Order: sequence, then structure tokens, then C-alpha cells
Amino acid sequence: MTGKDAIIDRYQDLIQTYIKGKSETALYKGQQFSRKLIEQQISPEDVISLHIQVMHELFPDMEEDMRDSFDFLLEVMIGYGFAYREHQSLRDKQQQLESEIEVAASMQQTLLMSDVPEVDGLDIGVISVPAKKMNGDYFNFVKDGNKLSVAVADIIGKGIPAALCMSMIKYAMDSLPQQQQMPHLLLENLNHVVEQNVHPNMFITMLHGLYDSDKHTFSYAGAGHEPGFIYRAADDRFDDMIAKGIVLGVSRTATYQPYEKVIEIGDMVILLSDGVTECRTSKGFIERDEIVSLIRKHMNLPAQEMVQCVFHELEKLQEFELRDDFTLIVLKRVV
Amino acid sequence: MTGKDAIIDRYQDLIQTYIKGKSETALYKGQQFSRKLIEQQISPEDVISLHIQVMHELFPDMEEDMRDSFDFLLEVMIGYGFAYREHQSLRDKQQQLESEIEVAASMQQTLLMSDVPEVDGLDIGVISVPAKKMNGDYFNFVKDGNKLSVAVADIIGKGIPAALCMSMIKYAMDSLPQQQQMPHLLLENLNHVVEQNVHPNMFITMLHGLYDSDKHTFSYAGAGHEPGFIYRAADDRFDDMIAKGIVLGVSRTATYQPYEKVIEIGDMVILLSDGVTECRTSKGFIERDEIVSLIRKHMNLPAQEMVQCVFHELEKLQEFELRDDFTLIVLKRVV
Amino acid sequence: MDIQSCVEVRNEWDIVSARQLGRNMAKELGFGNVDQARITTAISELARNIYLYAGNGKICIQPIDQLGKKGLKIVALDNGPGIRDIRRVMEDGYTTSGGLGAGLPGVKRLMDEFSIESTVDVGTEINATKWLR
Amino acid sequence: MDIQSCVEVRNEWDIVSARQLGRNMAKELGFGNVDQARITTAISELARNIYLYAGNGKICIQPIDQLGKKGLKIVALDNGPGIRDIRRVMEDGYTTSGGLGAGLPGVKRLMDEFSIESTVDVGTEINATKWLR
Ligand SMILES: [Mn+2]
Ligand SMILES: [Mn+2]
Ligand SMILES: [Mn+2]
Ligand SMILES: [Mn+2]
Repeated sequence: MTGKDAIIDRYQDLIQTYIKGKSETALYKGQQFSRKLIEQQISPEDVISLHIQVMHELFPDMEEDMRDSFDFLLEVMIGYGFAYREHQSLRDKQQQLESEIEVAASMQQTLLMSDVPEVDGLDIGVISVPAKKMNGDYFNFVKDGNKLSVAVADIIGKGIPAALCMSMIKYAMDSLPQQQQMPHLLLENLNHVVEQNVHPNMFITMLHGLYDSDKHTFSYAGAGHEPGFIYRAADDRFDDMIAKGIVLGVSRTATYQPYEKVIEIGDMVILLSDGVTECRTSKGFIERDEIVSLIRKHMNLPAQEMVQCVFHELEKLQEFELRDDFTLIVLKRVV
Repeated sequence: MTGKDAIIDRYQDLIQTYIKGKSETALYKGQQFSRKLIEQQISPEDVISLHIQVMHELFPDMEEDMRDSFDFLLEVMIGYGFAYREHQSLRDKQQQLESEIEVAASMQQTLLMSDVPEVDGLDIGVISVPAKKMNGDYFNFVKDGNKLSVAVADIIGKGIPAALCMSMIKYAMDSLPQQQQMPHLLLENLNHVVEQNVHPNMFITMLHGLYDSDKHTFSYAGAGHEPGFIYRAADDRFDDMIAKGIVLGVSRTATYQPYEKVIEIGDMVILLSDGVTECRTSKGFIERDEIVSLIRKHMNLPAQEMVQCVFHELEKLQEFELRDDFTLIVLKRVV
Repeated sequence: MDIQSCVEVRNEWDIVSARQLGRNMAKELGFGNVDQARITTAISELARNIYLYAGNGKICIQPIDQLGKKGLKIVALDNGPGIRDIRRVMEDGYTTSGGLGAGLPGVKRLMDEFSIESTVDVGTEINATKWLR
Repeated sequence: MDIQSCVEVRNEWDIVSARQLGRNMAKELGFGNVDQARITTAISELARNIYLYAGNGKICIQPIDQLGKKGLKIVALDNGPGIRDIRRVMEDGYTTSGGLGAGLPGVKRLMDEFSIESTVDVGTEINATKWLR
């Protein structure tokens, strides 16, 4: 008995059982049978053909008009067969694309994301989660003696093009080591690179800062990037960390303003991307206030746990569908 | 009358017409109807339900067992409805991914591919076609006075990861301008970069050469790259252009051997990627001999037309499904 | 309005009881043939998930009436291992059902409202509502 | 073995004639009900392409017997504008048929052998064969 005959017999059995008892069990078996047919890549028009064969078997005296109407149904289903086979081909293609993107994302992860350094007196927490597989946010730490350089960037745009663009930023930053000590000059130089090398409709926002762990100062500059926060332990207050400056890649002659803050014990420097503050829930966009309360809620945890808790709460608020890449960095001065 | 009622009426009309005349025209209309249903995103189980309703209308005395058997068919089709809706969702996702990849590919095209320079006495032809949207082959021309530096590279692997990797090679080469004059030293330096920065299972083959348009010499070095050809007009012969050397990224201490050839009037330097020589047809892989005959067939054309004709013939031999990225460069000394 | 009927899911036969419960309620509420069958299949999928991954749990079916808007709500509850990565489970093609297009994303696409909460080592609750049109 | 029947395609009614020709031949050769309908739909797609994009051309249907292996071959010929980018036309979702899954890739998937030749401003020839199993 061939596989095809076995399927016909099985279908005939199932349909007879259903006709006899009309039980839910028979329908459940019908559903399982359907699952098996799909697993065997049997097209919907084949199912109709199967049904027709079994009908002829069970109702040999079926009137001719009825037979003809089945043939017509078969004809209509052929179009669904085309769609069904396209589905299989798309699934294969999709799986291949996804596995490609997964490889690229892991390359991105290992090559472009920097490790979190150990710095005396600082507790550092970092989380960066892409909305899709590839991350269009970028962060970078470089430790040089008692100085920690930290960058957060956001490529306008998501997915694969943003990832390509981000790899450029990484190589550009690597080739500007001396400027790491001066955030506003680093941005000025990067602006040149972006302006010359990047697609005209790709822009990058960035905040670059330098934490001096001797003097406990944080000097920084920003290029159109979402403002971070500074938490002042003495006042138990979160201040916006404003840094004026134009987005990278727009104007050839842009310059950036240097800022500096003194960081006391218990203070925190909080850097983020707009994926944190512009997270959209079913009730609309979240306010910066709400982010502050979330941070406050978890701020007694170690910095790494803190950023993870904030992310998990925001992830849930968004029903597990991130609309933008999410990056949150906390530098907490502990001693 | 609602849209649903209109559909029922139309289906009833069509089926009655078919039952009456059993004409091919009626079946053709059935196919068009099916196309319209699919355009309106009507699920296959809805089609069955539609058929059932019309059957009840046309055959009011249908025996009960027959009615029940229709209900069972409907149950089986529900699974196909799930698959059908997944298809729609996959199509949307696929379209979004494709448009992302298209943006990335055009970035790649404008940023990474260099223009073909004008060089006295040389006729230059270049074609580089990705197997998919993103190119994992790379070529680069840099003209410096009377010297033309030319590179062809192939990232082992295709698609998005290869494209990410390729953008790294581009920025690495840009930061090594002085080595452009010495192919074997350039490869040595690039090997360091790749070894340190690239995913351990990503490798790159490259041929780098320097054409001196005063002395008419071509000096070159290779890193595991598919050998090109030199055409010797005096002998009307194609010689393999062997360049020994290990693939980039494998060994930290790799060094590369310098080669040099004198190029006479009418001679050609032909550089390529293995996508040209390893093109697979229904009759198996193509031989290097066959590539040579194809080049010979078109070699009296201007260099750019020549590479395009060779590509079109090979594309057709492969039934328009490239299995690897394809890059072919011809430098023809004309005076 | 808050009459809720539940079926414990411990073995495969309980899947059939959950289906029967859902189909009856869907019919009573006035859902058409096709929607009855679809809702039943969705319940079947959720019950099967409980049976396969959590061992046991329950399926509750509840008629809904919100300011005259009527519908049917399915609640699937278990105290199983929980879902580690919900974003991943909600992706198409994650389940190994060989192109079935069902699984949780299939259920979500079918229903009008869908929510999921899961805690590792505690359990999972899925709510799904279909409105009567 | 080389009896070939052709239908000129100039208007929509010719599509029906091409279908009829194909269905008759498929039936004669012993293809089952479903395959008859599928082959007819493939012919319909090819004829429709000629009608829509080339204005006119022809569809030829030919029984094949290669060392006892029997089949049916469809040849679609036109002197239309030709296809500029064949790789693109053979991609899924290129046609604007709104998710139909037909178009040339759909025809290719359905048939066992498929080849296409096209020259811009000269025309297009498509060959597609289905073997009898
Ligand atoms: Mn972004
Ligand atoms: Mn963003
Ligand atoms: Mn490659
Ligand atoms: Mn290759």
C-alpha cells in the first residue's frame, strides 16, 4: 500500500467515524490529521482531491451536479496551492536569511561591543538590546590609566543598514585614540568621518564622555543624542544631562561644546539611547519621569542588576515587542 | 448587500454556470475568482465554508451524512488557514527585510565600491555582481600618480555577515595608504587586522597588485586568492597568474611573496574571484579552460563590454541563479 | 458575565474536553461555523502546549460582554517551567511544528486580543479574546 | 512524439483556448485530476503574461516521451519587449499579484523542468515540462 493510499484510507476512516458519532474526539483527530498533512507538505488542493475521492467512495450514487461542484471547488483551490508552495519557499528563504542575520549579529556582538572595564570606585552596569537581531545602538568603553572613556551612539535607522553603519563608527573611533581624552574634539573628528563616508540619509547621534577616577569628574559632549541623567545623592534628585550639539554627519563644520560635572559619592551618571525613553506602550509613549521612577525603584541594586531590571520592566510594558534598540549605561560612584 | 454576500452570490453563479455547461471558460472564471479571494486575504477554510453554504443552497435535500462530511473537511482545512495566515505575516516580514537589505546593499555599493579610474594606456573593465543582494566580493582601485593599485578580495561566506566583514576590510585598507605601493607588505598588514578583528571562522582571500604605467610592470601578491590570468598578445596565450600565500586571518605571522610581470602592448591582466571560475551549471562546474575561451571570444571588445559579455554568458549557463559573488577585472594595455 | 468554565489538562483526552467546552460556548455565543472551528483549534493548541511543556494546567473559557460588545475569552494557565524568552516564542517558525503556522503566533494572529505572562519556574498565563462580529 | 499544438494568444479568450488545449492533452496523457488543474493554471499564468506584457504570442503544448518517460511540455513564445532582469522576475513576491504565489516562480515550482530565455526588444521563450509519475 503506497503512502497515498494510506492517507486516503485514513481520511475515509476519520470521516466515517465522524459521520457516525459526530464527536469532538473525531474532530480533534481531524485536526491532528491536518497537522500531519501539512508536515508532509501536502497542498490544500490535494486535500480537496482527497476529500473528493473519499466522497465518491462513500456516496457512489452522488448526483452528477454534486460531483461537478466538487471539481469546481478543486479548481478554485489550485490558487491556494500556489500560495501554499510560495509559503514553503518563503519559509526556507526566511530561515536562511535569519541564520545569516544571526551570524552577522553574533559577529557584531563579539567585534563591536566592548567589555565592561573594572574601574576603582565605580560600579558599572550596561545593557544593550537590539529591537531586531542587529543592533543600531553602539556603546564603547576604553580605559586608559585612571580615565574611562565611554561612548553611546544611536544610528538613525534600524536593522541591517544601521549595523553596517555602526561598524564604520567603530573603525573610525579606533583610529582616533588620542581624541578619546577630549569628548568634544572626538565628536568633531567623527563628524568629519561620518559626513564623508556615510550615506547621506544616515545620521548618528552620540554622547561621548570621560570619567576621571582621580578627580571624579565627568566631562562630556553630545551630538544630538538623547540626554542622560545625573543622580545627585545629596539631594536625592535626577537632573537631565543636557549636551547641545548637532547630529553627526549633517554639517561639515560642526563643533561641539565641552561640559564637565563633578561626581560625588553615591552619584550616578546615566547614559541611554532614545529606545529607553521613547518606548511605546499600549497607553502611548512613556515619559522621562516614568523612566526616572523605574530607575529609582531599582537604584539600590548593583549597577548591572539595576539596568537589567529596568529593561525587563520596560520590555514587559511593551508586550515584548521592542520598537527601537535599547541601551542603558549606569556609572555609579561607590567610594 | 455586504461584501460577504456578494462573494457568496458570485460563487453560486459561477458554480451553477459550471454545472450547466462544464466549460473551460467557467473554470477560468473560477481561477480568476480564486485570485480575487486571495487578494482579499480570504483564508482557505473560508473558501470551504463558502462552498458549504452554496451547496446547502443548491442542494437543499442533501443527505445528512454528506453535510457532516463537509463539516469534517472544514475542520481539516483550519490547519491550512493557520499556515496561510503565517504566510501573509512572513511575506510582510520578508518584504521589510528585503527592503532593509536593499538599503544596506546600496550603501555598500556607494561606499565600498570604488570608481574605475582613467589610466593612460590602459583600458579597464570591471564587473562585480553579488549572488544575493549584498556582495561578499570586494574590489578597490587607488590611483596615485602613474601608479594604479588594484585589489580583489573574497570573503569566505556570503550575504550579510560577509558584507559586514567586507566593510572592515575597506576601512582597514583606507588606514594603510603607504602600503598600497607594496602589495606583499599590504597583505601582511591586512593579515594582522583580519587576524585580530574578524570572527575566527571568517577568512578572506585577496589579490593585491600595482600597475606602473610608466614602466608597464604589474607587481602583485596573493593571499589564497583564485589565480587570475595574464594574456600574452605576442604568443596569443593565457597564462595563470599564480601568487602563493596563505589566506588572510589564519596565521598571525604570515608573510607574502612579491611577484612582478612586464606587460607588453596588447597584453591583459585579468583578476577574478572564484565565483567566476567555480560557476556551477547543470553539467557540473565550469573549467578554467572554458572561462578562457569565453574571455577569448569577447576579447576584441572594449574592456568594459568584454567583462559584461563574459558575465552574461556565465549567468545564462547558471540559469540566472548565481551561487557565488562574481567579480571580474580586466586591465588591457592598449598603447 | 463572569461565568467561567474550566477544564484541567493532564492528558491528551483533556485536550478534547477543552475543545468541546470551547466549541459549545462559541456556538452558544453565536460564532459562525468557521469561527467555531478556529476557536476550537486555538484552544487545542493552547491545551496541547500545556500537556506537552507544563505537564498539567487548565484551560478556562469565559463569555465576555463589554458594553454590549460580546466575545469569548480563553485563559490558559499552568505552573510549568515558564518561558525563558517570550520574544523568541512569539516569532514565526520558532515552534518545530513543521510549517503548521500554529503555535502561539498562530493563536495570536487568529484572536483579537492576546497577552502572555510567564515567570521561569513559576508558570505561564495566556489570555486570548475573540470578539463576535 | 513531436506533435505540437499551438494557440495564438492575442486576447483574453485565447487564454481559455490555451487552457482547454492543455487540459485535454494532460487528460489524454493520464495526468490525474489535480495535476490537470495545476497544469491548466500554469498555462493560464503563462498565457496571461503574454496577453498582459507582450500583447501577443503563442502557447504550444507538446507530449513528451523520453525513453519511456512521459510528460507534457508547455512552450510560451512572444516577440514582446523581453525581460530586462530575469533574476528579479524569478524572485518570489516580485509580481504584484498580491500574495497569489503564482507568476513565473509559481509556475517553476509547479513544473519539473523550467527554462527561460529573453532578449530585450526581441522576445521571450519559456519552456516548462511536467513528468507523469
Ligand atoms: Mn537607531
Ligand atoms: Mn534609537
Ligand atoms: Mn565570498
Ligand atoms: Mn567566492
